[in-house]
Amino acid sequence: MTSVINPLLLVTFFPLVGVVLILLLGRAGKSSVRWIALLTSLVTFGLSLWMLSQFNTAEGGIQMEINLPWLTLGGNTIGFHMGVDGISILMVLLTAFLTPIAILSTWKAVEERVNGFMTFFLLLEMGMMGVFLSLDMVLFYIFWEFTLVPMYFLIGLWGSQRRVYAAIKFVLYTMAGSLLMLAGILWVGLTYGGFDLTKLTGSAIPLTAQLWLFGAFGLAFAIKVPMWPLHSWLPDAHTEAPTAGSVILAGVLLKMGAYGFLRFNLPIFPQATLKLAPWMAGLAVIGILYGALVAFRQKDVKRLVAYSSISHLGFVVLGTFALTAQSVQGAILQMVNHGLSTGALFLIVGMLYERRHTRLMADFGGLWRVTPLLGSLALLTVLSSVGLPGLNGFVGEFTILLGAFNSPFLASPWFAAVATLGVILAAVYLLHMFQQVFLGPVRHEENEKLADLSPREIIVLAPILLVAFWIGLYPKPFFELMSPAVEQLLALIQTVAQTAH
Amino acid sequence: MTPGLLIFILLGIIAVASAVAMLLSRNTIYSALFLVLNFLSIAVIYLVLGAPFIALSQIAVYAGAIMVLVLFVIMLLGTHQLDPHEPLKWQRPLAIVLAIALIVQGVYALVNRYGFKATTFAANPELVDPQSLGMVLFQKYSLPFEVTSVILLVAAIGAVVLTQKQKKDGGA
Amino acid sequence: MTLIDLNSILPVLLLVIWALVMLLLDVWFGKRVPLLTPILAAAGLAAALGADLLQLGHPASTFNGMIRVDGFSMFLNILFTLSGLVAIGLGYDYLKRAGIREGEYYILLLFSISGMMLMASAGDLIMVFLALELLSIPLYVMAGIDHKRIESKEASLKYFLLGTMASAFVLFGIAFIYGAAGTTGLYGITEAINEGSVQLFLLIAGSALLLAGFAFKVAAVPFHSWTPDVYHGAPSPVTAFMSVGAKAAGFAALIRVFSLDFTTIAGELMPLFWVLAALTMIVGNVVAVVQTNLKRMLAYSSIAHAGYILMAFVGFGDAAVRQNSIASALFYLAAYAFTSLGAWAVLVAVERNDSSGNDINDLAGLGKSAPALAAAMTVFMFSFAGIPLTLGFWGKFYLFRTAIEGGFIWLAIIGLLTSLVSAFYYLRVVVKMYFQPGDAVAHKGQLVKIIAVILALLVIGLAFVPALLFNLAGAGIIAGA
Amino acid sequence: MESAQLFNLVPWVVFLPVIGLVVNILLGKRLGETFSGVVASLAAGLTFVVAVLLAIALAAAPEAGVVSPWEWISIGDLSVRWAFRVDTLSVVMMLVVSLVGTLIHIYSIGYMHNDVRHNGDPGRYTRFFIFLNLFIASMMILVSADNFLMMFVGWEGVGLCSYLLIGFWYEKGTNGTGNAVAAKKAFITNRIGDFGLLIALFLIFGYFGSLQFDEVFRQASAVAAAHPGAMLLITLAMLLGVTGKSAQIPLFVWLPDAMAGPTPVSALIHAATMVTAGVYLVARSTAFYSVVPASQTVVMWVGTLTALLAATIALGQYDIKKVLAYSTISQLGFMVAAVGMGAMVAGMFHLVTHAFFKGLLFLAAGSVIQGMERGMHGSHASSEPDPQDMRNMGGLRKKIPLTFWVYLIGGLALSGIAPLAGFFSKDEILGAAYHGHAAIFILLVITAFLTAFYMGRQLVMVFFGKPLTAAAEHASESPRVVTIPLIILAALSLLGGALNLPGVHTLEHWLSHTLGEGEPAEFIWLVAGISLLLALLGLGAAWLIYSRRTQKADAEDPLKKPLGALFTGMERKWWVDELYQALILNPYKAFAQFMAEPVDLGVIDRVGGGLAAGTRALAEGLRKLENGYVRSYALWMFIGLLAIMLYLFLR
Amino acid sequence: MFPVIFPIILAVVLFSLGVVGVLLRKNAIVILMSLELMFNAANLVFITFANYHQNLDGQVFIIFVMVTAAAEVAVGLALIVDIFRSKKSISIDEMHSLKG
Repeated sequence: MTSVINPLLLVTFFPLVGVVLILLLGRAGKSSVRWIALLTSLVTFGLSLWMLSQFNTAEGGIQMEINLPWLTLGGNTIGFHMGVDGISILMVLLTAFLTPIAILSTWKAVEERVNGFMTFFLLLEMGMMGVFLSLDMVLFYIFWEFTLVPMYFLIGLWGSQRRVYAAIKFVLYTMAGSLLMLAGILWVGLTYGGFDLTKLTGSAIPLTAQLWLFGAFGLAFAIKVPMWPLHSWLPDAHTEAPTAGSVILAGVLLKMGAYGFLRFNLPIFPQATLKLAPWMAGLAVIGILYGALVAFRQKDVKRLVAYSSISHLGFVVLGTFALTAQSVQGAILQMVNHGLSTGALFLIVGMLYERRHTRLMADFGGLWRVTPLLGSLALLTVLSSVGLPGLNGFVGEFTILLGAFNSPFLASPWFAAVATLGVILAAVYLLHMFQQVFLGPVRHEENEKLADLSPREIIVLAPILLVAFWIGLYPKPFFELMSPAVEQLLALIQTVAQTAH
Repeated sequence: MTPGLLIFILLGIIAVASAVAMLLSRNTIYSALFLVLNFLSIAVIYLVLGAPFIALSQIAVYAGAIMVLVLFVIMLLGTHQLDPHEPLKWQRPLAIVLAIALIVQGVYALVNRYGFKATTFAANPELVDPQSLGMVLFQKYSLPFEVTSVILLVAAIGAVVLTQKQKKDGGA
Repeated sequence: MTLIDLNSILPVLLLVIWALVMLLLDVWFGKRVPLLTPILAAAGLAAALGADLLQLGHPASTFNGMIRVDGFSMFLNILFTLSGLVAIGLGYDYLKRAGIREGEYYILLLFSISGMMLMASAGDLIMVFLALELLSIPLYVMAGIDHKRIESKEASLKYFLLGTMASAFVLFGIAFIYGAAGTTGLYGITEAINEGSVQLFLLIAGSALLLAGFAFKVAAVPFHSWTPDVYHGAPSPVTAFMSVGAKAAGFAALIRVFSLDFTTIAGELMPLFWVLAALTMIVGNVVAVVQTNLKRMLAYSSIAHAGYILMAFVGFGDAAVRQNSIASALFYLAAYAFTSLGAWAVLVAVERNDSSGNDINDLAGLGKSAPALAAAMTVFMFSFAGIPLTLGFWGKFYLFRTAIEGGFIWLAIIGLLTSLVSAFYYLRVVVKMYFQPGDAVAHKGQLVKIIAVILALLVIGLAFVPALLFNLAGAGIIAGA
Repeated sequence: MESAQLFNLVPWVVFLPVIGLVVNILLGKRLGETFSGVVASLAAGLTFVVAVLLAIALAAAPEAGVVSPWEWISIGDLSVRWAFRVDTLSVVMMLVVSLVGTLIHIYSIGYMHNDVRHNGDPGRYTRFFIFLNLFIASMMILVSADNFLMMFVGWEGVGLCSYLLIGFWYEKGTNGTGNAVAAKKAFITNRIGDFGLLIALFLIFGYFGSLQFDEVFRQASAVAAAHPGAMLLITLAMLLGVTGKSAQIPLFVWLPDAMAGPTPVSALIHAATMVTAGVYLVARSTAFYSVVPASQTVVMWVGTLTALLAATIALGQYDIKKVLAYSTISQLGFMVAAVGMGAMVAGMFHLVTHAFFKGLLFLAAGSVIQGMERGMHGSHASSEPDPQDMRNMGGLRKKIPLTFWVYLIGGLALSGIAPLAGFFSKDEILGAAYHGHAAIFILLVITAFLTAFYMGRQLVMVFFGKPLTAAAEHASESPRVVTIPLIILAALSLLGGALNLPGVHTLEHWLSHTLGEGEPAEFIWLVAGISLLLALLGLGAAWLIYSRRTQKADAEDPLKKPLGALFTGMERKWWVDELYQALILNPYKAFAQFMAEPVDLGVIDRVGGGLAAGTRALAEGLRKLENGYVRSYALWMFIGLLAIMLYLFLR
Repeated sequence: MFPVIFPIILAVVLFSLGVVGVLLRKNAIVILMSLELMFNAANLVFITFANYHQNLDGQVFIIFVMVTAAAEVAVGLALIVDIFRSKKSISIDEMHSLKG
């Protein structure tokens, strides 16, 4: 199906239309630039829905594949190879869903160099789409690294006080991993049959090589996710990034790491995956508890949310490496969930910051009375993040833990049992946060007169919360989307596990 | 021991001694003159090794033209005694040790891995002949020859550019 | 000497004759017609480029094997002429501002390029040596062409003394190789090796000395010490040219000689290259981190880039890898050339008339005051750092690919980690330009700006169709290697 | 109507309150207090109607029915549906929840009208009813669930409502954050319990491959035979959940603090319904516990010890609601002990009667408190006395007679005075203990005595003697919307024992369809006699001691002197909170701090920075080599050359 | 008639001495002369091997070397003179302002 009107191509590159328009009409004023960006991202979202309508849920393999020859290098072809399957389609939808929301959230927050901001934002969207849709390792790497550039500028130009430090730290940490991944990509591509992912899956790579390669790829993804103890870029990047940047960073960029595990480590290095799964799960569990512990002691709301990401993504990694149907599907759903919940949390922190120009919890208190609507929506968001049943977070966490608890590959229920403690700790730090900000008496005079949510802000938060309820109450369509692909993946792992014994 | 070898050893000693002397002389003029002596002794070795034309060129070009130029510049700039203080602490011992190391390992390797089997030849009339040298130079090596001329030209231009006084008008 | 012979060195011939003509014209009219020499020089280079393009697809061996025209030489010649053109453009703006005599600059530039071209197509060690001198001597002079600044003289002196010493190494090495094979023809030596009539020890000794000499030219550690000082002291357009031309020429010699003549002893040489590449990548990138002067920073970065190219070349002994080694080195040289010339162009644009203003802090605020230049510089920095959608990414990609193909995974990992270090200082430039307030001003000279923007567009544009350059580099075959 | 069709109504027990809360969210603010209260009460009332209809249907055809409209989570072999279960057990719970809930809704219409004004934010009125409806919905999910996961949804949902309602006046309490902290404490303590429940769920799925009740219970004995350890783990992990929700040792500490919520909340959530969810869970899981005697013993002991411990603490409290709270814990201990002994019906029976009389007591206490508050406003006292402190009351019998009478009924029912509801249900538990659990029996009898004593103490302190403060002096009776539910509940407390009268065993038979046919508890005259005697003794002793107490508000408790340190222990709740603070909370905080500062910022964050600093240091070192001297550079070149040579020649 | 190795050893020694001169002497002119010494050492090797191989290529090479050496010297001296004019010194240690 190599026609030009391939939905994947459109979804990936439509943001460029907005970029071009902004560059052409850049001088037309801030609001027109904003509208161009918003409409572009909405159309992209529409396109992603079109893609969804074309998607055949019953099929586990790659769909809407497009494979154009790009170049040949020393005997290896590097193709412009894209495709979507049940795993990536959710990520694409998440990206397309969050981007317009994030753009809308900047209406008031970004006043300087709006056209630059929007340009980078749309470029970022393109890069993320490319990451999720690429099926050629080199193409994947290009998109992967490319996302660094707009994010670097978004943090560095529109961030808060320590933005430069955070921007550089973000880029260097991520590059540290991705450069090793490049070495891994080259090694795989040269030694084991080219850069085309679809042709690599299940190929027989000796175990030692698999372990090394798992390490090379895994490091890149682990930094991106981020897994303990490679996380220290995240609090700074999250804290210093502008709200929309944090939303996308938490909502989508971190998922690239988790997605990478599913797309590369599991299918290409199955033996190594089986061997290292307990170790990865162990690190994930440490991350869950560690993130929760550290989040509890933060004074800055945004930092707290950032550390909560470490904890939440720990669940995703645990689920991924538990390698059972429930845990992996739960992990994928949890990626979406985290994108929604943490994205919304960042939006709320951003709204607080816009009102008070501080993020220290000590500067707030009692806001629920002053801004009841904001308080209520914040509570819902917190609850979704805590994993309250009926909301999205629970479905993901429960399936992950259930799968991990009974995973034959982790061979011990202790991982999940200890990870379940994270459920308690999440309540500890998130309710602590909610209490510090929204409960108690109003202690600062400045807070007495804060405005409640504007209609625009409601429009920003409402879709996220609606989807949160949807997933919490009726996650079936989501599971149905990914189920064949995950089954296919796990069948592969299963075969490998059986031949190993 | 052949006479050739005898002469070679003698000249070799002179060459090394004059090189050492050049290095050690405080006075630049002496250094220059020791270098001339060194060049001359090497020229004689060329002769021994059956390259009379090159020996002559050596004397004329090197010992003659180049060294005169050097001496000329020395005269122009004056023979200042430079401060003998060595600002680089490890430079002197290191340089000497390393040079000795280079010599020792070079000689050791040469002796061990190259050995004494290969010997020089007596002068071959055909090879001594400047005419045949000229033939090679202008046939096989015509292009390099042309290139050297360009190099000389460039050097001349360069020397002029470097030494010419700064423009009074100081540029645009 | 036949017409084919002359045709084979037509670009060089054109340049030399053109330079001579210009020498005369400059003396007669130079003062009265200000644009004369640069335009003439550019025309000469354009003609040389045309001549070079004419040679495409016509490999030849001429002048009794002294000259070897092949894909390799043609690729490099294009690179040399392009960097020469850029150097003219930069010089045109800069020299007048800095009060440097212009005429000789262009003339020396043309001579140097002719030396580089000879280097690229040298078929005999004697040509290698003479080309080395022909390209170096004008550079020595050009480094010291700024009479007003003693730093320029210092750079010139340092470059001259150390360069001459390196030449002595090369010469001594050639002497040993001659002793080993009885000939200095690159292909003659190969034949002699194949016949087995070679003193292997002498060959090894010679290769060691040549390696040291060429390592100096490409600025590989520990033969790199001259680079920062010379790049710093020399006038910026000269440095721009030097950083690309001289390095490419050094690699031209290194690659051609080693891949033709020393493949039999590659086993012995491989660890040396390995260490050399590793050291170069590490030292270059690490020391660049603490540089605050942009010229010095770029100097160290150029050292580091030499290390990357060396890394790909470590596996030159393996016949299966060699072709990719050469092609990836060529490709990288091209990518590096565009990027480096562009970066230096930006530097020229912000440098003040007294040659100050190249501290990194002097870039602060450039993003506001000169958005086009700042954007271009950002592209160059990303390209240097090897971030995708720049040519630099494909360059590094190809190099690392070759290194891994050759089995040097750890070396590749060293390279990757050091390029992480490099990302730090490249990004710092971007930080300065955009993230920090300041009053950086760029000069009005439009030409430099245009050059920078064109190069930036090339760096990005070619990244989408890298196949164009890949194919060209892949065709850069050294006959017989 | 066919009973099967009536079963299809069961989702409405959840939908109706949800509709109520949605209506209130959308319109409540605009249409005013009465509208909000009526809508919410109507929603709750209709739920009760549905529950009654279900009960009627069940009475006709007692077989359990499942209404399973939607699939929820289905991955691999995990398949969970949104499925509502109608059986005798769940319908009992539904009836209790909706009945008591409806009454409390109605009560709240009046109570909250005053409360929001007393606390200075009338705008929060609607929110209260939204939360109450949400609670009913969650509780209904809990009791009507057909699988463990859906039950867990309700389980956590009621926890959330508890959180929201405890923290309803989130800007009040100690330091202004006391209520918010109490709410958080409740939620987190409950989460600790939920942790256990989650682990139990994982284990159940692991060993049974399903979470559906019938499916799981069917296999219980088989699995218990194959994996006895697993069953033990499952039941113990579940017990952790029970201790959290039903406030048993060791997780009971949140319930007294939960009294920070408005009084109707204390009545509904923290006395009548939510806290009994643990009992319901154990009853629901009879199949599990009956095959693991070891954990039955554990459950029994946990319940008994909790009952005793809480009763002793209740003895030393002065806050009217705190006494009731500890009493609740104690009574829950009775129920848990009962289900631990396998006397499921006794436990459920006590659950129902307790819902009536403890709901009544709390609501009446609310009426007392508001009476005091009105008294405070009326007297314009300079310093506001705590309207909940019993030491500030006294003599209210005359001021608020109706409240006094209903309070008396509740108190007597709780004390176990025949023939009130509490007597029968407590007696059944004691009777069960009497058979073969001697130690438990003795402890429970002591607890029963203590119960009567502290209730007597409370009645005397609050209603008898002379008013000790101006507030008590001016206290006035509550409006009718408040008192009518009190009267209804009082009637239920009076007559509730009829549900399972000895010999008739209505409830026993009813529940046997779900819990299995058991031996109906026989009525043991000896046990009944002892318990009644002790109850009377307790009340009498309290009267003797407290009616003669010095009539001063700040007087020492008369028990303080004779009991000494023992009483201080009761007064200070045996220092359990302090113990937890020292053993868990402070170490956790310190550990978190240790992780956040020295570890995260100090070590992990420094690794990157350290590498950068290392690189920088290396760079500074290397750049020193670039010293500007050309001879030095030459030396480096020479060293390089020599190194190359040495390697090539000497290798 | 003597072993080829002898003149080569001599060349190695002279080359090393040349290097030592560059490393030790501060006088720019002496350094220049030391460099010439190194070139000469190379020339000696060429002559020796030209003799050994009995061909003329080595001798031709020397002619080119001499010319380039002359060119180098010319440029070098010009540079030294130029620097002397501003620095009034021919000590190369004076020139170390560029470093780091």
